[in-house]
Amino acid sequence: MRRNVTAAMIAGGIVLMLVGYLGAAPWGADTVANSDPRFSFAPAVFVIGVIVALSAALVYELMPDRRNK
Amino acid sequence: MATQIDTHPTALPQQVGQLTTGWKLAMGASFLLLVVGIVAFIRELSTGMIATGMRNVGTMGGASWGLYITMVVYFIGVSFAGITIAALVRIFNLRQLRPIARIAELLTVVFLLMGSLAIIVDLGQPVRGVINLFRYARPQSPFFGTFSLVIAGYLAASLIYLYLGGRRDAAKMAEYPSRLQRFHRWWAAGYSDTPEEQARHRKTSFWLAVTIIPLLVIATSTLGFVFGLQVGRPGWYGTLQAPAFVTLAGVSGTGLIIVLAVIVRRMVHDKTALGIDVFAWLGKFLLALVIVYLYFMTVELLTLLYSTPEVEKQLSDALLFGQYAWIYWGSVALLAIPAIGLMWQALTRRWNVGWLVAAGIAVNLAAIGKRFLIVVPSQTHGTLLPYEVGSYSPSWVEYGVVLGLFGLGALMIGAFVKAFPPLPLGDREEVTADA
Amino acid sequence: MNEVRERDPDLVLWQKGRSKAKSFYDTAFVKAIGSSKLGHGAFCSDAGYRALEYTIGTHAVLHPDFRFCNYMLSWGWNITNAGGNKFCWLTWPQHMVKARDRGMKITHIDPRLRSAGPFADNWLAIRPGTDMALALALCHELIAQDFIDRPYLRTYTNAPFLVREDGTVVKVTVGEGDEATDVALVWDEASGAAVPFGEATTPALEGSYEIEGQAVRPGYEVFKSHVAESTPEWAADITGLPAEQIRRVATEFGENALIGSTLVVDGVEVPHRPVGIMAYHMAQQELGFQTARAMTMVPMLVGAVGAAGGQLSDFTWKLHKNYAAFETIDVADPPYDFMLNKSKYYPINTGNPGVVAQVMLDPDRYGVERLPEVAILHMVNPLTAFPSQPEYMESYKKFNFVAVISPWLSETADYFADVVLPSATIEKYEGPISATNQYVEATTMRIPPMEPLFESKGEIDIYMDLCEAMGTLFGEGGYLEQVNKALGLVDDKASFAIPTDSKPTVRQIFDNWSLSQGIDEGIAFFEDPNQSVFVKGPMSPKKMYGYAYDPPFAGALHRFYGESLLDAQRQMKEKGAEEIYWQDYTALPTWRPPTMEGSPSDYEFYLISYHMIEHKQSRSSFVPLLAELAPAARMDINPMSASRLGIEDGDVVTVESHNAITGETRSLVTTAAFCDGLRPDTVGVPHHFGGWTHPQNKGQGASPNEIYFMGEGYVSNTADQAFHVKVKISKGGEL
Amino acid sequence: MAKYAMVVDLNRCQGCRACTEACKIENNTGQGMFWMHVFRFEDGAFPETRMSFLPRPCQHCDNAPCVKVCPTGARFKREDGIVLTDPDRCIGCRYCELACPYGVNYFNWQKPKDSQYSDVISWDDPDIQAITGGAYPPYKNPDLDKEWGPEGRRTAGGNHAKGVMEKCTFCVQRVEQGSLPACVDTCPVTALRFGDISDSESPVSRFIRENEAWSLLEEAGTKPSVFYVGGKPPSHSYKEVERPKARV
Repeated sequence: MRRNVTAAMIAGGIVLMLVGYLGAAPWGADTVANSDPRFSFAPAVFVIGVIVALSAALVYELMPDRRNK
Repeated sequence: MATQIDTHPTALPQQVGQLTTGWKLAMGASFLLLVVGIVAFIRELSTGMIATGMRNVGTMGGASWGLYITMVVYFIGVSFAGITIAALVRIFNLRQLRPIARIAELLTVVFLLMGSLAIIVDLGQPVRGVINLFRYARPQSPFFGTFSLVIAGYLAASLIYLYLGGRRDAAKMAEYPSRLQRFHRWWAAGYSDTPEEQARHRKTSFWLAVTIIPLLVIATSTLGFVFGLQVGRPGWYGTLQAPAFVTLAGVSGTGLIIVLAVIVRRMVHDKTALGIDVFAWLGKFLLALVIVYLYFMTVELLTLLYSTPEVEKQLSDALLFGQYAWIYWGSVALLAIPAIGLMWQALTRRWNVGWLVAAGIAVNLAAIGKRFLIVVPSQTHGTLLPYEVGSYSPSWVEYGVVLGLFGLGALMIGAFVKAFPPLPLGDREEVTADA
Repeated sequence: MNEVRERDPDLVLWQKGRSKAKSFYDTAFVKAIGSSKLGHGAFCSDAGYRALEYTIGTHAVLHPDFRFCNYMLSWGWNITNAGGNKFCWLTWPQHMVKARDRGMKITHIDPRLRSAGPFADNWLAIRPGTDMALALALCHELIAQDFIDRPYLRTYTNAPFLVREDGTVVKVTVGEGDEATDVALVWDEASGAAVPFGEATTPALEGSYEIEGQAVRPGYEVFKSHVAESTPEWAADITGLPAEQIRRVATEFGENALIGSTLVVDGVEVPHRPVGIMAYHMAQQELGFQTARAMTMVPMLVGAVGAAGGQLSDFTWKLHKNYAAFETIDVADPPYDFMLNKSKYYPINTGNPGVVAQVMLDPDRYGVERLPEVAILHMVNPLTAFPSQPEYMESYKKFNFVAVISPWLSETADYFADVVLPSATIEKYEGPISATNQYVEATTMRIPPMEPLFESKGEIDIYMDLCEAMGTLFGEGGYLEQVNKALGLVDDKASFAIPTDSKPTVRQIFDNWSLSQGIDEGIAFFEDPNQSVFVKGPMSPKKMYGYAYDPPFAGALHRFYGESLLDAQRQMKEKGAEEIYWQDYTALPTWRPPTMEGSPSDYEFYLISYHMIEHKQSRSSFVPLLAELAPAARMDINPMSASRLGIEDGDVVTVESHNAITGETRSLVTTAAFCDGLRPDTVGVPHHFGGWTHPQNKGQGASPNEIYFMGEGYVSNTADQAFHVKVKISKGGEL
Repeated sequence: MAKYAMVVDLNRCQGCRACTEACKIENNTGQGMFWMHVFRFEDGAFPETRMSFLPRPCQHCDNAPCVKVCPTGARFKREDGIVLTDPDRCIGCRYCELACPYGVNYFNWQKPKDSQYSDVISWDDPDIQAITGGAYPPYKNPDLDKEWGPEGRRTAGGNHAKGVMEKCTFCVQRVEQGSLPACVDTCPVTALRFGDISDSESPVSRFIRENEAWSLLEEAGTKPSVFYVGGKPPSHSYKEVERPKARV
């Protein structure tokens, strides 16, 4: 249970990072389109992704054992 | 749950919770600095950044990035070294360095917060700055790395590492009845030092350390790229910026860890807590980094002097002989002298803590000087079009705000060491009922 | 004002600075109240005007025919900062760049490079005050290399006139009774005898002959021996220029002149001499009058005057009345009027406010009895805009009443004015303003973009109110009648005249005038932004080129040899004038070191002043946007000279001038500015600052007019101000 | 879609700075802000000294360092070639100014009211108020606050709010209404030309083709849209003289 929750969070974090990064302003020529993000607050999503991926470690440690619940 | 211990009031270890007069004095002074900083910042907000000494590059002959950006790079540099050492301790299992791990992590978190605040005070539109970065930040800009990886990602990583690393001691502290008991219990979050928990902690801290090191190198390099990628600014444009940033960050960070470690050692009145071997290791680590950085400086100097185009010549003249010469040679001296001192101690294996503190402070001053020399001269003396040479000197507002940031940092560190033991409550000091 | 006018209208002094439009409303006011009139020409370039009026009869100085000119001497022309000959409109720079696009070469003669900037193909960094020596050396070389247009000299100048040893011209009376006129004799090479000028087929230019036992020589021959020693080497150590450079410029000038060639312009064949000089404000120096004459002789020798591509002066060849007046200059006896007109001091007199100030301080010395008691100063600021500030401060105190008409509180108004009549800057009707660009005749009008600010009014309204108050507005000889006369609304155009019994609006005056010019919409034409410029049409070659004018050069015989000047000198000596006054009245331009060279050697620098493009005289230095571009006064100095004196760029320096005659010294304090494009023995200070009436003036520094001198040794023989003085530079001083 | 470029004919430029003034009036730029600046250079010692003038607008580069580094996309380049700043998104980090090799960016260090030459004119003076009705600067150009371009952003400089960047906009508000930039319009000797460089027959394209046109700091790889004809690129031996009062 602990293992796959952590794995899920890491994967989720990475996905969020990818979505955030690709959602932000695209690389390419200096044009009006490339100066705006594809969707608003995309960088926020990227940052959340990084935090989620890292806090997987928190979850991994802090998950209470099934035994003494 | 841990066995109930009797309620006889015993002093918490490592002076936690005891507000000694020395501590109160330091905190009072820091608070004063913070007030100065806030007053200066309000002045800057109301009249605009004309209150600072910064002016536009080019026709206005000023520098648009000054003391604030210098301090941003310095703070983030120091924070980089902290967590790196903590991570190295974990990865290479340097048992004798375990005592300073938490100090290093603490340093990272505090200086990272000071660094991000320094960026915000430098913005023309501070409030809109934070919102727009989350909303519109563009990956093409080197700031994206600084904003997302350095501030957000790296801050999260160090907080998590500090929190998890401290749960075991928090559990011990939670046994003491004190005003902080609920805080300690929250921090321990049910840690009961069972073998599985210990194994699980070892695994997480290992994997965390393994991810933190590359994250840090990338983050600080992007900070280096903020300057290194600018073709339009002679003196900035160069491949050496990123590695030089990382090295000087290590130098300044290690220096401050030594200083903080000595303060903590005196604070807990226990010379044995941090053995001389810890300082020896730090001293050697610092020496290695300083030598690497001096090597980088010589490389940079030779490239500048050999057969430079006009603009770089104008810049190097200003750096070596002109307006900024005293900072340049001052910084070099503040790096070289400690290096010699450390070399002497390393060879004779007689490490003197007082000398190490002096070296620590010296390299940090050199770091601030060198950061200033990277940021400012390229603006006042590095215009590709032949504008007149400019000048920049920080105004009281800038000094006030920077002092305020230091005050804030000191307050945070002071508060932490009184709420939580800076040194690990390891097996050596068995916690018994009657302490 | 009326109380003085009853006694003697001349004692009312009306003084005008520079304004843009045809000054019909000024002269009308002066005539209406009968006051005496004083302009600003003596500080502008009137020494050049007098020289050209005397020599070829035009009321102007020198400018080339840019359309065809290939080689121009930009002689002191501040190309990138100021206007050129005749007026300061923008058309000069446009002509110049179009000509350069066509390949015209520019030789820039000026102690400062800044005035030509990148347009100087060849820079002659001449020492200030030595232009005549260069001109004479150029003439010497043109003669030596035989770049001489003999047909022009023979037919259109008095070069062939036979001159006795004593400098007088041999004349004989022709015709009887009242048509009897004295005609000069010339030597007719065809008949080998001396004949009156008109009758000779090929008048001799060279050689020496004998008439009634007296040795005589043609004027040209006299000039040839006059400049025999003026070699480039001789001029080199006077002007500080390399001899080779002078010789090369003379050769280039001669070769480019294409002597003998012709060009068909709009169907009219005209001699083609594509060389010319642009010179204007540089005429204001102690030897200004004779220097301008010597400079005019350079194009005259190659026959370029009035030729296609050649040397023009005015926009047409209409003769100025001074041309005839200067044929015989008669010097009167004291008492003189307070401008010393026709006096033994200045027989040819431009009317210099500085001289008036000197006379008011010491009338007996100059034989003057009646001094002006009342002054109306219109748009003029003597205290900062004219040299020798101390004299004005003292002399203008003698006025019982001073009224100032000015848009700004000028320093003069602040110091003297009993009444200030605020006038509008541009929120007024003003005109008619010539919009010609030398090739097209056009007129335009200033149309008010908004109502005048605060209580200010347009000048014409002010004049009408003043005349009404003084009772000289209506009726015969009144202001309105003078306006009708000045605008030509008389005789056949009388139907457009303004009724002289009721007070019109200014718009009405210009409406009538526009209708009289055949513009049906009247003033509305000028008010319509899409039209606003009334183009009469291209200037015909017949009006532009002297040769093609009917009769050629309007019948004027160009005075190569100035006999009447020599005669004036004789009269001045007889009447006891000192040498300082008569020494420059010579038939041919004769070099002498300027008086300022008499100052002690520690006054080692020449001080010149110059115009900056950002400002207009002393009336714009407080405009924040302009003061931002050109913030303050400075003293340009060559870094080599500065380092010799231990002066760094931006240091505060004291500039002390010395009067070579009176020994008086004056000083100003400003900041030094390194300037490589400047002669090492010369320093320059712009003349726009030194004001004190506006907060922006604070810290802008001094005006060179505080340390220039007026009076003897610092005015030309035609009472035109010299903007040269020797100065000493020392570090330090209180800004 | 036009692609705008400017050509400066240094054979004609008199260094008179009328373009600088026209720009300041059209865009109400504050003290010390020179969207268009004209260098006056001296080079070499007497008597071999040479002088040259160099008008320096924003170069509106095709490979614009300022657009690359802007963290929030406030500085962007449009299809018609004009590089603009959106004052509503700019956070005032001034990074564009330091990335630009030409030094054409200006930061609003103070409030608009203080930057409008208020060290000399007190806009609150009752006499002045009576005429200006309290507006400062009284000659405020209403176009500056409007939104421009298909992207509909206030890119004509807005009211120079405190804490944001600004620079030459090729007078986007004029160009979009079919007239020329203020500097081009006002040059007394037509030294400045402006037009569509993507149309090979436009006067600008032809003029560049017929003369050896060069650009400033080509080695920096910014591919500027401003071309110079005549004269030569300035070197560091050039000394700038007659600098304006540029420090605020």
